[in-house]
Amino acid sequence: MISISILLLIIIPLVVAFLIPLLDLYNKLLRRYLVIIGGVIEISISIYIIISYFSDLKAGKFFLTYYLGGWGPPFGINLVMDSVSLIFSSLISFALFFIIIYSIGFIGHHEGKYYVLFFLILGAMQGAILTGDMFNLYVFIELLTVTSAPLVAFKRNKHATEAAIKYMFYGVIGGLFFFVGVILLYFNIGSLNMAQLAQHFAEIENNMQLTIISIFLIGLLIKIGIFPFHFWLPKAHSACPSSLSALLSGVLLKVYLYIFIRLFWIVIGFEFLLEFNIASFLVYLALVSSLFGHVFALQASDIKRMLAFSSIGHIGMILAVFLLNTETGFYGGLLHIISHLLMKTGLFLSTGYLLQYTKSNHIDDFAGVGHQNKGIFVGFILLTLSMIGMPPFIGFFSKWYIIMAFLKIQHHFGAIVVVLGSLSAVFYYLRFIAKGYEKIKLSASDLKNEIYNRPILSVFYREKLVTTVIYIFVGMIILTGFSFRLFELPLQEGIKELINPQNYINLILGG
Amino acid sequence: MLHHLVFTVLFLLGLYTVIYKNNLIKMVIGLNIMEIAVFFWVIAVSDTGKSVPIYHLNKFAASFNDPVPQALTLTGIIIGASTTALLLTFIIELNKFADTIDSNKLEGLNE
Amino acid sequence: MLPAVTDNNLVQIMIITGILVTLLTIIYAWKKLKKNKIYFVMLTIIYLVSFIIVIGTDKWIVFLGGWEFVTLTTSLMFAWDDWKLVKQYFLIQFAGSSILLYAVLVIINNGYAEVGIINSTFLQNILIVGLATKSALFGFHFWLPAIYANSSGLVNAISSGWVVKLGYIILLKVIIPEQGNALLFYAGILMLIYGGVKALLEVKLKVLMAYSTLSQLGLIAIGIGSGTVYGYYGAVLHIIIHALTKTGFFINLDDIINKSGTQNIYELAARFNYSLFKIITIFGFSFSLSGVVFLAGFNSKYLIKNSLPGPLLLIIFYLGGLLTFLYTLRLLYWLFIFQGKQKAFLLRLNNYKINFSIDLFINIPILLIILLLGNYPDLLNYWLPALDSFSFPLGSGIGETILYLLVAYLILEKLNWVRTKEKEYLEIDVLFNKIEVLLNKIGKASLKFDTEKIVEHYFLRGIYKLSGKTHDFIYRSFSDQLSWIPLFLALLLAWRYLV
Amino acid sequence: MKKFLVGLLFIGLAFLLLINFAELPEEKLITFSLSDYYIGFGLEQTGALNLVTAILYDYRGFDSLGESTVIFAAVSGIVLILSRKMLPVSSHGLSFIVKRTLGILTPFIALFSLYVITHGHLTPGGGFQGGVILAAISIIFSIVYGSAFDYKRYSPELKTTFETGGALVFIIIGGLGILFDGFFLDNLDFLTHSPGTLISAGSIPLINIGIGFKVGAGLAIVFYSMIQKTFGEEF
Repeated sequence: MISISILLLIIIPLVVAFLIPLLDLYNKLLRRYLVIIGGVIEISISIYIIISYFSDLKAGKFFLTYYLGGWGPPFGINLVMDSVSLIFSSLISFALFFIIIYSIGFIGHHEGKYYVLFFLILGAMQGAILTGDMFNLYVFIELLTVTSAPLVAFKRNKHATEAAIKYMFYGVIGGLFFFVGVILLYFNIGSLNMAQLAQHFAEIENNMQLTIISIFLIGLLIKIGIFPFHFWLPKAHSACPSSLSALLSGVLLKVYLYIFIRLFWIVIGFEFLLEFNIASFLVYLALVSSLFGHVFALQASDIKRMLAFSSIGHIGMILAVFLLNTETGFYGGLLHIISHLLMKTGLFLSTGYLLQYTKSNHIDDFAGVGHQNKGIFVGFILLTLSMIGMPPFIGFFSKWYIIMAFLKIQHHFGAIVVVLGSLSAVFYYLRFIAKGYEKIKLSASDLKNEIYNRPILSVFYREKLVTTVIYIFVGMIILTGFSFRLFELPLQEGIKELINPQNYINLILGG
Repeated sequence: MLHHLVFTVLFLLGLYTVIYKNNLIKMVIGLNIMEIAVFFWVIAVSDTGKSVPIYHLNKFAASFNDPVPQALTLTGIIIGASTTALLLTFIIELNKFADTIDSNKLEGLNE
Repeated sequence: MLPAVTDNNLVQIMIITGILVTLLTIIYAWKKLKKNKIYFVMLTIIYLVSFIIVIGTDKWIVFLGGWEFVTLTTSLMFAWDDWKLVKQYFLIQFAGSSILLYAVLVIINNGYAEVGIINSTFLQNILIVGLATKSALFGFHFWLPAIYANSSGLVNAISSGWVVKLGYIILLKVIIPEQGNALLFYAGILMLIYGGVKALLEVKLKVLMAYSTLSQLGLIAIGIGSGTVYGYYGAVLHIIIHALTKTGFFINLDDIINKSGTQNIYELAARFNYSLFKIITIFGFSFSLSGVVFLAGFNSKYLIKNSLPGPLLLIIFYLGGLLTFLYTLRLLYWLFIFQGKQKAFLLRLNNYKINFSIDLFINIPILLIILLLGNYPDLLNYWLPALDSFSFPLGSGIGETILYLLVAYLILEKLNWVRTKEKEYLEIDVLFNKIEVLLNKIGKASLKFDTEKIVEHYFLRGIYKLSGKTHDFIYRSFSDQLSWIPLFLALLLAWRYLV
Repeated sequence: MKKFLVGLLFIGLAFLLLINFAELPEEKLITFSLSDYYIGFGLEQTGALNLVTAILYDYRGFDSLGESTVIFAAVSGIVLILSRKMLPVSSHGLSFIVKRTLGILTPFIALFSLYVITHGHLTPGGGFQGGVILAAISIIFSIVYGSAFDYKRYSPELKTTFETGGALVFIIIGGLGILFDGFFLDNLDFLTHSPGTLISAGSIPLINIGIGFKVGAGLAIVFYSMIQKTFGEEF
């Protein structure tokens, strides 16, 4: 079914980003209205898609496509939205809309450029998710790197700039490997369309298949931040303003996971990973990465760094559970992607707000934060409870299904890693919660020092707006926890697609 | 075979520079060498000894080299240029804060 | 063949008992707490709902979710005493939950999709290990005394009275009465003896009660694990009776401790001029706990005793019973009878202020229930239909009781009513201290363990530094980090030769 | 020791890369591949003589949109990081002779860049390439006349307008495609003359012009951001 709405998901953010500098020349205050309008349009398109194609989704034949330039699938670029993309795309619209609202009260300086890059990231994420063309995917991946790197350096101090440099080095190398992979696919098959590549991948000779898989693996593992390549991640995710950390850690990593899934389940086909015995190796790599993420988080004395390490832990877990290639695995993985997106975004946003009261991100400065703003701190605690997997929050249910998936195929190591992960999460979160509730007495000079040494981003205006956004995320984890079956329909459809990629090929090339 | 060899040597040279040189600018140069190795390789492999993929006004050539890798490389070059510019910007900025571009002296890069 | 308890009946009686016990604690909480009592009551109600869910559900995910909620609410209840306790209790219980989660998922994946009878000893054992921390099974009981020693009797009543029993209730549903479970059985015997000995030597009142709980839980475990319907019924009955007795016990003792300001039973000795009713109450509770005839505890103990197979086990059981008598008598002696060298006259002027509401709403009902159940055990016929067919031989019961009392008295007299020294550290600290010595490279100073700091200290010294070292090992210079890329690339490109 | 290991690793890696890449087949798997289609129908369907341009701006126009967005993003990022407002007056420029020569030369450079931009669909070249030449004018100006000269003449606002304007032109032309032919970035039907003439190939030259100005302005902004000097930090 050809639908222009999926194109608009990509174009609207780009247009907003292009308009902001022009509008800035005229009147800087109008910018915020434009930004909000852009977010509203984006989220309403997502809602429109869900509502108007709900019957299709129910019938199990949800499939939207768009031919750019009017050129049909194998020869032009086409955009595709199936159930998996629908989940990711609408989640991104949702999360980013609220991060935008949060940013309005949070970002103090250089707002114009911030929003430009922010909307470009939004467009690039939607593009990377919706595109059905391999090279186009590469362009969007690079766009993601180029847009997110300046935002990593947004605070413009030594720490942030170093983080950005590290981020860029890893990002560019990863992108380069991805480029080589795409070119190898093209030289072998002679096409760039994902469906056509998927159709013909089996015909390539064996050694070449392995080479292609290796090159793509390097590129994508760097981007996802799996153990031997995770070094850029904690630094980058902790150096930027919290709204950005929420975006990078909460949302962007999932986009790369999506790309991994799309590539290795639909384009390349998982049976090749099994054939070359790479799958089980990758499962263990991802699990070790997860374990390392949690272990590193234990020692982090910087709260944002701790959260970033915890992201490594969770992403490794999700990747491992996907690589099991079972139905329960997909279900648990997809559910945990949803839950981790909501939890991590919320956590970073609330942390960002709480850090306004402190001099630095260090744990010692975190003392007494819980008394400064009780409401937000309770939200923070609820989010961490979800993170460690307490009912009735959604974290419990996704953890349940992930362990279930591991145990169903008797993969005890994986299940133990997940359990240990959540156990160590209790340790490192409790450390900060206890610190936050510590009573501190400030002398007058301390207080003065405290106030004058606050970071530059200390913006207390629009407190209500920021608080509301955080509570929306808290509400979401509770709501989805009670009714995580709401996602049953798209999740089941998505699982069907991942198990049977032939369907995707037929829909694009045959329809 | 030769272009594979050249690609390998250039690519690894670049990778070596990125990893084992301490000067950040040199590391960026290494990155560029890697990129250029890839672009060179793409063009070299796609060159099958036929004509440039441009129709001349009067003579319509019978066979062309594959135009797609060329288009892709063009895109790749521009993206590479953008990333390089951005990296250099960061290094300028870092030099301002740390007064050095030696990655050994920048402890923050290690953590 | 005796008719077995149906699941439905079991669930009903357990929920009724649970609600009763919780209501008693709410009354006490309302009386005792000064600030934020409305929050405590709300928390208790959430706890109530969640344990009803735990007992009633037959879906594993709901069961586990409910249980985590029980954990969360009970740990928050500690906040009225100390935030640190919340942290410790939550950590231990969450670790227990994690093991339980794992065990439950293993069970589900072996085809038992619903909470119900599991027909495999191996899976039963996995579940038992999963429940171990939560139900304070032997070896996993270490948290019980340490936590109880520092918290108020209010939470202890909830925790000891009902929360630790949830695990056994689930085991009642899971284990087939005619088959039993050997692991549970022998763990129960260990708990019975160990808890009894420990309680006998303990000085702190609450820790004493904690070990007493442990030994009584051992009885329940023996009953469930024995594999006879007698034992099964005994366990059900004992859960009910022990829940009521322990709740009442803890509430009364907490009242005494609050008024005197000490937990040491030697210092508490004859501190107050108790009213007669108080004395009767506490004697009643103690005797019910040790299984004196005409009180409810006798019936359940009799049933459990009947379930034992061999003479050796019977002797051990008698020993356990004797230990119970020993520590209860010792407790009563130090609390009410001993007058020794203290300046008793002055101290005895302190009249114990009678707390009518406790007597009226808590003690009288519990005493009544104990007495009724002790003499007319068939009152529970509706739920436990087989109780009718058991006969409780009062004659031998009287004889046994007298024998027990005599022997216990003689032993205690000989031992000078067991005057032991108050331990500086609880055993959990000793355990951690030993680990600390083993890992002495991690910690520099030989710090003295303080119960309040166990978790923090151990976390900071051990895990924190260990993970810090891992971090530093992995995170080397930037170029070393980047070196992983060619290494990994080489690995993947050479994959075809490696695999 | 470490050096030896690293050397071993890289030699091994070279060997492995060579083995793996040497297996690249000569022929593509698909009999009628992407390139066959483009070579076969490219001229007919797009009207552009230069097939690379036809691919870049027509068949795979969305790639180019992404690509120009990458430049836009990089420029925004650089401006964000290096925004210091103060421009150093590097010098008063070079000698009179050089200035005069450049003054004479400039129109020709501009003309050349315009040629490259507008003839993208006929000869090698196009928006990106021409845009770089356009940016070169600005860069040479700042070297020869001193940086303040160019800064005064073409204000940053003007450059920003050009840059975002170019990107918007791309999207607007794409949007017009929806209006006229039903698909985003569809080749517009008007302005099509016989292939080989300047006014041919539908919207390709228009996009080229948009991108040319965008890239020129963007690179000029990048250059000026980088030569700015630090005068304390303001946030």
